[in-house]
Amino acid sequence: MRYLPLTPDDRAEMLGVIGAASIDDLFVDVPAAARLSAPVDLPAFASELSVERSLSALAAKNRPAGAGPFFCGAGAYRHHVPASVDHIIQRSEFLTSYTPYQPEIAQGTLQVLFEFQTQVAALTGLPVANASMYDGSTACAEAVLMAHRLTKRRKAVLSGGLHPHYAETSWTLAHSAGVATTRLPAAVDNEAAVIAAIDADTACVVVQTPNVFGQVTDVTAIAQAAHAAGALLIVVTTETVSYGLLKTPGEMGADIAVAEGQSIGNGLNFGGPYVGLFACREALLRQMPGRLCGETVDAEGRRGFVLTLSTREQHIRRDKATSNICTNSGLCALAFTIHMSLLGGTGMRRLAQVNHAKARTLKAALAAVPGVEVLTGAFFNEFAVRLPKDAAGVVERLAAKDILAGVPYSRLDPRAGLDDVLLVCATETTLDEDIAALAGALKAEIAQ
Amino acid sequence: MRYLPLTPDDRAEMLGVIGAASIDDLFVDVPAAARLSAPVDLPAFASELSVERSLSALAAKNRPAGAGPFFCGAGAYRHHVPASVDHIIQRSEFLTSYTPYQPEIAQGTLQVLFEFQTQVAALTGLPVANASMYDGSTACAEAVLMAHRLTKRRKAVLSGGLHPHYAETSWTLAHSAGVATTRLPAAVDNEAAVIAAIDADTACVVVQTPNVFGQVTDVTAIAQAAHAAGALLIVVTTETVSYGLLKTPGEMGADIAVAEGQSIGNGLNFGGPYVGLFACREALLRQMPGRLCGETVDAEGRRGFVLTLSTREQHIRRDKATSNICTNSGLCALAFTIHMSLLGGTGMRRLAQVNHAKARTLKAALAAVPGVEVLTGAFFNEFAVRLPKDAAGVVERLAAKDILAGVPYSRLDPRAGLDDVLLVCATETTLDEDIAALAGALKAEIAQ
Amino acid sequence: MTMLNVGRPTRPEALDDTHAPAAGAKGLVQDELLIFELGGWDKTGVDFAPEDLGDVSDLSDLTGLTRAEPLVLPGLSEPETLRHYVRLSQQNHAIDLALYPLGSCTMKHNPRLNEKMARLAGFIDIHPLQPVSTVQGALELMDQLARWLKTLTGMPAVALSPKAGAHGELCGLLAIRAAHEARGDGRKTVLAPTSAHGTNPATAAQAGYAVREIAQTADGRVDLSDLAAKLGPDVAAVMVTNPNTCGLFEREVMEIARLTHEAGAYFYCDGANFNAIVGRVRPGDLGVDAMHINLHKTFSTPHGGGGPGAGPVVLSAALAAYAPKPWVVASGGGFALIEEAEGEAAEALGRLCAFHGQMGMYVRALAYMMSHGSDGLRQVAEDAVLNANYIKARLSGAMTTPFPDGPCMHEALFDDRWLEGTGITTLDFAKAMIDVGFHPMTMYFPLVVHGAMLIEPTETESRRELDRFCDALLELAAAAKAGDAGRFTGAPFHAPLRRLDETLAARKPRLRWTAEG
Amino acid sequence: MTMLNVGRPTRPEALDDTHAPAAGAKGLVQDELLIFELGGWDKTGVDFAPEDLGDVSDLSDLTGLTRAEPLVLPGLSEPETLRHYVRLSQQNHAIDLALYPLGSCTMKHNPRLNEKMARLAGFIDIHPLQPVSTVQGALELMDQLARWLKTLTGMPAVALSPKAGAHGELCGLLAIRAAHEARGDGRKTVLAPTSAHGTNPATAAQAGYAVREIAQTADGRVDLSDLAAKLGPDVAAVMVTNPNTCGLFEREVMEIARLTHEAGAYFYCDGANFNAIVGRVRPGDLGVDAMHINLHKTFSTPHGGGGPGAGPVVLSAALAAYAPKPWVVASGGGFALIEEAEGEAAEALGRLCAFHGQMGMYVRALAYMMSHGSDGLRQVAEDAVLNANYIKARLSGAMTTPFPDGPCMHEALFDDRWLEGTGITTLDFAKAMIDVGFHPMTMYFPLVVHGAMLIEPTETESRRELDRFCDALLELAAAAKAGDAGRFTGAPFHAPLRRLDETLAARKPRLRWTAEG
Ligand SMILES: Cc1ncc(COP(=O)(O)O)c(C=O)c1O
Ligand SMILES: Cc1ncc(COP(=O)(O)O)c(C=O)c1O
Repeated sequence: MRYLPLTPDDRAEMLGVIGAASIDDLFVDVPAAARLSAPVDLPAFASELSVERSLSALAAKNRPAGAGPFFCGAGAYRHHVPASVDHIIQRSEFLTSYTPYQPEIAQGTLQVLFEFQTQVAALTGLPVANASMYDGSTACAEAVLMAHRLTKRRKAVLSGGLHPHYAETSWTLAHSAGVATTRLPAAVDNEAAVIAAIDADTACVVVQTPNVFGQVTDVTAIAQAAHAAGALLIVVTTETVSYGLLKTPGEMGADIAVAEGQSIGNGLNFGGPYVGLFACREALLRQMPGRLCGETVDAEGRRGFVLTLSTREQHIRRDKATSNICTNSGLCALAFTIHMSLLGGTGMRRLAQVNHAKARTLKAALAAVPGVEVLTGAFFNEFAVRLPKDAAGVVERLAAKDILAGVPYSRLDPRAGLDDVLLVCATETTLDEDIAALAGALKAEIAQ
Repeated sequence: MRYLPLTPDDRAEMLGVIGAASIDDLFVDVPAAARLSAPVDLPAFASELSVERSLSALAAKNRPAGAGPFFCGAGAYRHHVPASVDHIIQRSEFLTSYTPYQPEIAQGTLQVLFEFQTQVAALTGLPVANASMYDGSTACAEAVLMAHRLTKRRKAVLSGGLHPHYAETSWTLAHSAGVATTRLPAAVDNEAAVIAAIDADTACVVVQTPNVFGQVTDVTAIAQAAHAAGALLIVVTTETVSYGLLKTPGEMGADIAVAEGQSIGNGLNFGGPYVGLFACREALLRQMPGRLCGETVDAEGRRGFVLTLSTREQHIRRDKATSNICTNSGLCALAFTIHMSLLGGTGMRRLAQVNHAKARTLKAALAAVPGVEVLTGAFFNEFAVRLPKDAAGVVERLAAKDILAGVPYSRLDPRAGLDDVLLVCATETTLDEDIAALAGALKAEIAQ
Repeated sequence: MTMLNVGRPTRPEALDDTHAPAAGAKGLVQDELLIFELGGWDKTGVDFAPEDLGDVSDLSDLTGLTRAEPLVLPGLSEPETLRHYVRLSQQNHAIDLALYPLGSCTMKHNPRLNEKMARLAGFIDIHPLQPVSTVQGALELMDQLARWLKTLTGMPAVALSPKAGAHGELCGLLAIRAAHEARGDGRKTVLAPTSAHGTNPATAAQAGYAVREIAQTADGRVDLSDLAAKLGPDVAAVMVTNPNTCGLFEREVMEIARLTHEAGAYFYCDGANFNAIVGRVRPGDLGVDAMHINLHKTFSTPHGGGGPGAGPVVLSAALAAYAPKPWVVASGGGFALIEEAEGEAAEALGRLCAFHGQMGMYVRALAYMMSHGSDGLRQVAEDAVLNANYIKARLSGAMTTPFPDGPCMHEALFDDRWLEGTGITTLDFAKAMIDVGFHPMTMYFPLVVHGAMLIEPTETESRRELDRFCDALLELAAAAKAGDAGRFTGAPFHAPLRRLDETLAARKPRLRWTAEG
Repeated sequence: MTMLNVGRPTRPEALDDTHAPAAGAKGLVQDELLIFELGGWDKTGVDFAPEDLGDVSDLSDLTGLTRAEPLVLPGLSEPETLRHYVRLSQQNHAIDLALYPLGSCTMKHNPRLNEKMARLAGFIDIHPLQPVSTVQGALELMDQLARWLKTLTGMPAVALSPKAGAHGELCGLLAIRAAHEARGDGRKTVLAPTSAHGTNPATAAQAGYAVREIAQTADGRVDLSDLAAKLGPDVAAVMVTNPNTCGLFEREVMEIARLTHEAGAYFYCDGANFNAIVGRVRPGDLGVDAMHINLHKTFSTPHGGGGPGAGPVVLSAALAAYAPKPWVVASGGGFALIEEAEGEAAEALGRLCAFHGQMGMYVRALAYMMSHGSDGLRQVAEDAVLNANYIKARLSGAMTTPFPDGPCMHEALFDDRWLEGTGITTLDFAKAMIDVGFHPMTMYFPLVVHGAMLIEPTETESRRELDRFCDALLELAAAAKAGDAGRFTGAPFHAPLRRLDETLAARKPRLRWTAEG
């Protein structure tokens, strides 16, 4: 077998050195009743060629976003990732290394994490960022738990503009920690409702901008209301590219900012692996979940980096840890860091501008389609439209015409009663001809 | 521009250090009449995204061999290359390094070349091999020149089984060196004709096995005849995989063996880059073209490798060099070496057996098609068939059915009068259903 | 090491390192600054098509909503960026460089085919919310992965979405909690041995449980009498790692399951060490109710310097109904994705994360499983265990092991008794390994063993590399006992950096670069 | 170097390298044996599907034709193979690690997009002899590449098939020879300057010509009077590199062309240094008849440790008819491939190699050209020349240059006069560069300059890296003059190996591994 270096001779000799008669001798501790005498009922080993054939056949049954008109967003975004990013993350020294617990021979990974934390801090406008979470949704849920630990309060207010998956993920973790979640009704504008929901029991307020309907909001007023009530403000962003242009969570008074970092450096991957960004105010540092990389010096005074403040983490603090997270999104964070290092502030701003411009073109095209109503006011690169028909049905029929028209809101939240709402998104990868194709097809579809 | 690190400020400051007023000052030596004042008339710079789009569009206009039934061989072969091969050759340290002229910091490349030479020697059954030529055809032509230098004779006999492109390439180089080439008429069996053509002026005899018609020949008799006449025998192989099973050139008395190494580690690439293998008898070493890597020790007695016997080469011997070759096929040779290191003798033999078995299946299927006559006797993984129609036309029409049926001999040698001959090939990548599809389509095609 | 000295006498010390460079580089080893120290504050390495930059300056729709001051981050050209990260990469150890003996981490070879497959456009470039009719291949792949995992573990159900082992533990405990609550049973305690991995207690706490520790027997297993004593009406689950973190198989695992069930609790098995038994033992046959599988361990998806991974959880019939959403079901020749579940059980746990989990890892893991097949996977377990026992056999003479009797499973555990009096700690010894080209083993874990050294070679190491490793450790052990303490307490000497000051790092944390420095 | 010492005081010598490892490894630096010394003689790292191994043993069709004794080569599992080559790779210098100042080699950054594009199935997995109807995209790409090359050089025709620069030289000279012979003119001499690259005379000889050298002026250019004197009825071609191998532009190039044509000869220009003028000068405007272009230099296809490359040749109207086959022509909306040519001119040269040339390089080169565009390519030349002059300016104080007056083009040439009396040679100095992390420059070439040091930075170096390089060389130069000869004559000290014994290698050549060793 191509991945197994031992030969039959090796095995025989090694058993000899061990002093075992057969390999079974090494499994004696397994209860006899549970020992499998033969391989389980699954296909036998296969050549690389045939595995490649099987998997390529499965891949061929999917319609890649890049294969034609594509307008899906709602938490995962199609952006162009420079070829050099994927080239670097495939280097053996990054791809096949473990968590950098031995800093003397892991400076490569550690320095990258330090760069990552610095970039995330700059993007969110907050002073400290960790070395990544699984994704934006779990980062959001962990932020709620963190707020609970900090405030000792047992209620979390979730804005009606928060991505439903994020709300549900937060509910799951909050619920198990005994924290109640007040999830406000889905709405494009949420400021008033959110502020009204804040009370003395509120540990945190979770608002998203741009929100799931694409609405961009200045949450400063919410921040003030939350702080006035002694609650923390958690600002969620699913489209990291928007950081290039929009007011940062820090500028708006966020205590914690969490985001889905997939847009930078990472592909769509059908939803994972992604990379969760997590940043907060200096004062909250000790309650932060996840790994932190810090600067120090070695025995000869040379600068180096190490994982630090581990006393927050499960492997030291065990049941008192700030989170149970261990394996995180290291390689996705590396991809993020490389892509961001290529972009820089200048490129990031430009990328954001191009995204916004494409979305404006898309809006103009769709607004011109009779029967289509644009629901979102200020948007970045995605927005919501109301259709005269069930959005899911429209999306299915357009898919049959090889146009991926966007995400029906009902797919995310079937109980919201917004079956006629479609979420559409445009990025730097969107072609004007694709926009024209969508508008044309939508017009025909609605006309019927 | 993403590949140009200098900023406008850098440029200005650097001009200052240089003491030049403008960049034009650095081009003063260019005759005023020839200075272009503006960019030439070509498209302006493009983003990575748009270049990727343009080139992907071009790629999409080609029909990949792997996309369906495929039976082309005749000098280029489709084999499965393990994914790890391409992964390794893309490592910066291999991909972006230069010819290893500074051995202290090029041991990686040098040790690979030493391994490559050892593998090629073992495959060809000859004691010395060089560090690669451009491809099999140019290696063949260089072998003819080498034989001319060694024998001082001015005639080369080219077998009628030699790949026409190899014959033409040899003619070009031989002709310019004042060496006449006797190219025998195209034929499946050539032993008698070749032996008959040898005379006292003959510098070398060039025979191919398996030959362009797929015929496998024991050239021992030819070797004896050549040597008896004081000529050298050059054995050509276009399908390196056959070395896993067939008598080696060395075993059959070859003085020089040349081969196309593409089959191992390298893709079809529409004909290039490929890698020429070149091996010979020890005694002929000093007249060998190309680079040689040799073992030595460093100042501390540790084993190391260097490029050696460079006095044969252009950069030292200039117009007295054994060849003008400089840049060769380094990275393709690396891919070859890695793939061969994975295969080993065991895997190579097995690969050869699988290829042969697939070809036998193909032969049985085609032989059963009414009107198809198999011309090749002993074959490895390709053979020639005679069709009742013009082969080129048949191939075109089958291509319209998405079946790439093989190579019409007339494509290689339109003047041979073999318009009804089709060359077909099967490898480990050929599926039985593809064979059935070809047989079926051929039957229908002939029936019309 | 002899095998490595062919034609290469060890380099004379004297000669070495005269003439150190003034530069931050030395031969092929390049020193490297932070990206923020390389300039490029108003540069970018990403171009945009001029046509795309048409009317981008119009931000009227965003008045009052844009950043006060623009984002300040350096951007570098591709050549500079590549050089920066390639140089950094060379400061890392990696599986592809040498044996990586981290116990409990299963650092095995990562097949490159899997990387290639995961990058097929049909996998890497599909959106999680595309119409399911356009991602049938992806759903089919998830269905196949589920089938492999269920068959290998002998369990009826699997939840794929957990994003790592710890996330899987949470999934399992929340399913258990849901099952109890469905019966109106509000149990509040989880039992786990002291030897448990830190994520076990951390997860139990996150799931709202109090953790009580189970004692361990002299031979490194769960103390059944202590377990029996602590089991009771308040115990929701017993969490046991098997093979356990001492690298031993829990002989009494079926009894543990029986006692647990008897007490009305569920048996959660930490499956991080599944590599030791895959194809030879089915947890389902042992009475397990829930177990997570680290695809990034047993099924070789790359660790990537810390992640990402994937932690699918297999569930018993008793817990299957409480799985989180979403899940894939075959329907009418194709596959459907259930994202909204009706009914109490289905809604009890809810959602563990956005979308459907770690597709990129699923592709790699399935490629790995298909490649090995049922026979190859069984061989994986056998070779993993064989390699560990071989190391144990070769090193036991020189190093002390806490549980000498009987075979170990996939990892060999040593303690530091043999270092007594040498003035050398487990940490010192581990750091000295770096100087001879090996990554240290897992240290001071499990906590139940003093100065623990946990060595897991995995099945992808050759006899030759195992010997090279054992020879190196035996040579080091001899030096340690010979009193050459300096070689250890000062180690490493040959790594890119010497030992780092972790206390300083924690005392005044510097967690990001600032211009002030 | 200051910039590289932020927080990193140079490491105290004393501390370094105590406790060298007994192992063949040291920290991250792994020693590595030959593949033949790692065992695996009857192993293989390639699996075959059992179904494919059905009746493979039947070799009856090949009776008497199979190998006497089976092929004996080691085969290793994928993990072992990866480790072997990854370890070896780390013993190489590379562009991605640091500036690679090899004059005449144009070691510029290799964009990764180009690697990705060349691997699209539509390019890497198409057969050269597929029906042309199934490879229209490939032919269109060749047609586009030809258009770019012709436009950039201002020449009417281009032959794409040459596989490298030297092969392109041969193509050009054979076209010239064919053109002469077509007129029944059997000229037998080629004139080339002494400074010419070795391939020039070697190619001329291979094309059947005698080579006569042209003298050089004090300022490093072709001596026109000597040229005029040597031109005559027997001269078939004048071969001149421009910019020349001293890194200087041939001011009188148009006059060289005029004289050459006047004498009935053709003007072959070695275009290896085209990077210096691309977008700013068109060789066609200079009177060139034939010029090869190294796609692996100017257009950045990777050097890959020695190749592969590609050397398309642009041809003037006078030579166009004598181009080798095959070539691409637009026909009826699509493209045709002319593989058989009728008529004397077309048949005169014939074929330079099998198939159609280096498609893999064409894709990369075109991607590179499209990325830069006409404006970007012009910038390439300007930055390449700017960087070279910057280095020349910064180093001229410390090192002597043979042609101080006026600007250089893309490379800065120094000689060894400044080392006189130090006991240090150009070679010593170059080897010492290795110790400070840089690859040596091209040495002892061109031959016309004593102890030549030819430095070509290319346009893809940042100001920072140029300064790091210049600082390092100035520091070394100072040390050399200060008499610290040992640092040079013994160098390198910090590379994987010390200086190698080339004489031994040549005296008793060991060109392959043998069991006897
Ligand atoms: C025994 C054990 N349990 C649980 C885990 C946690 O898995 P993960 O890191 O994927 O969250 C690990 C991994 O370190 C482990 O070794
Ligand atoms: C000036 C010059 N001419 C010709 C060549 C030969 O080119 P190639 O190595 O591609 O054959 C080179 C490359 O080294 C060169 O520098």
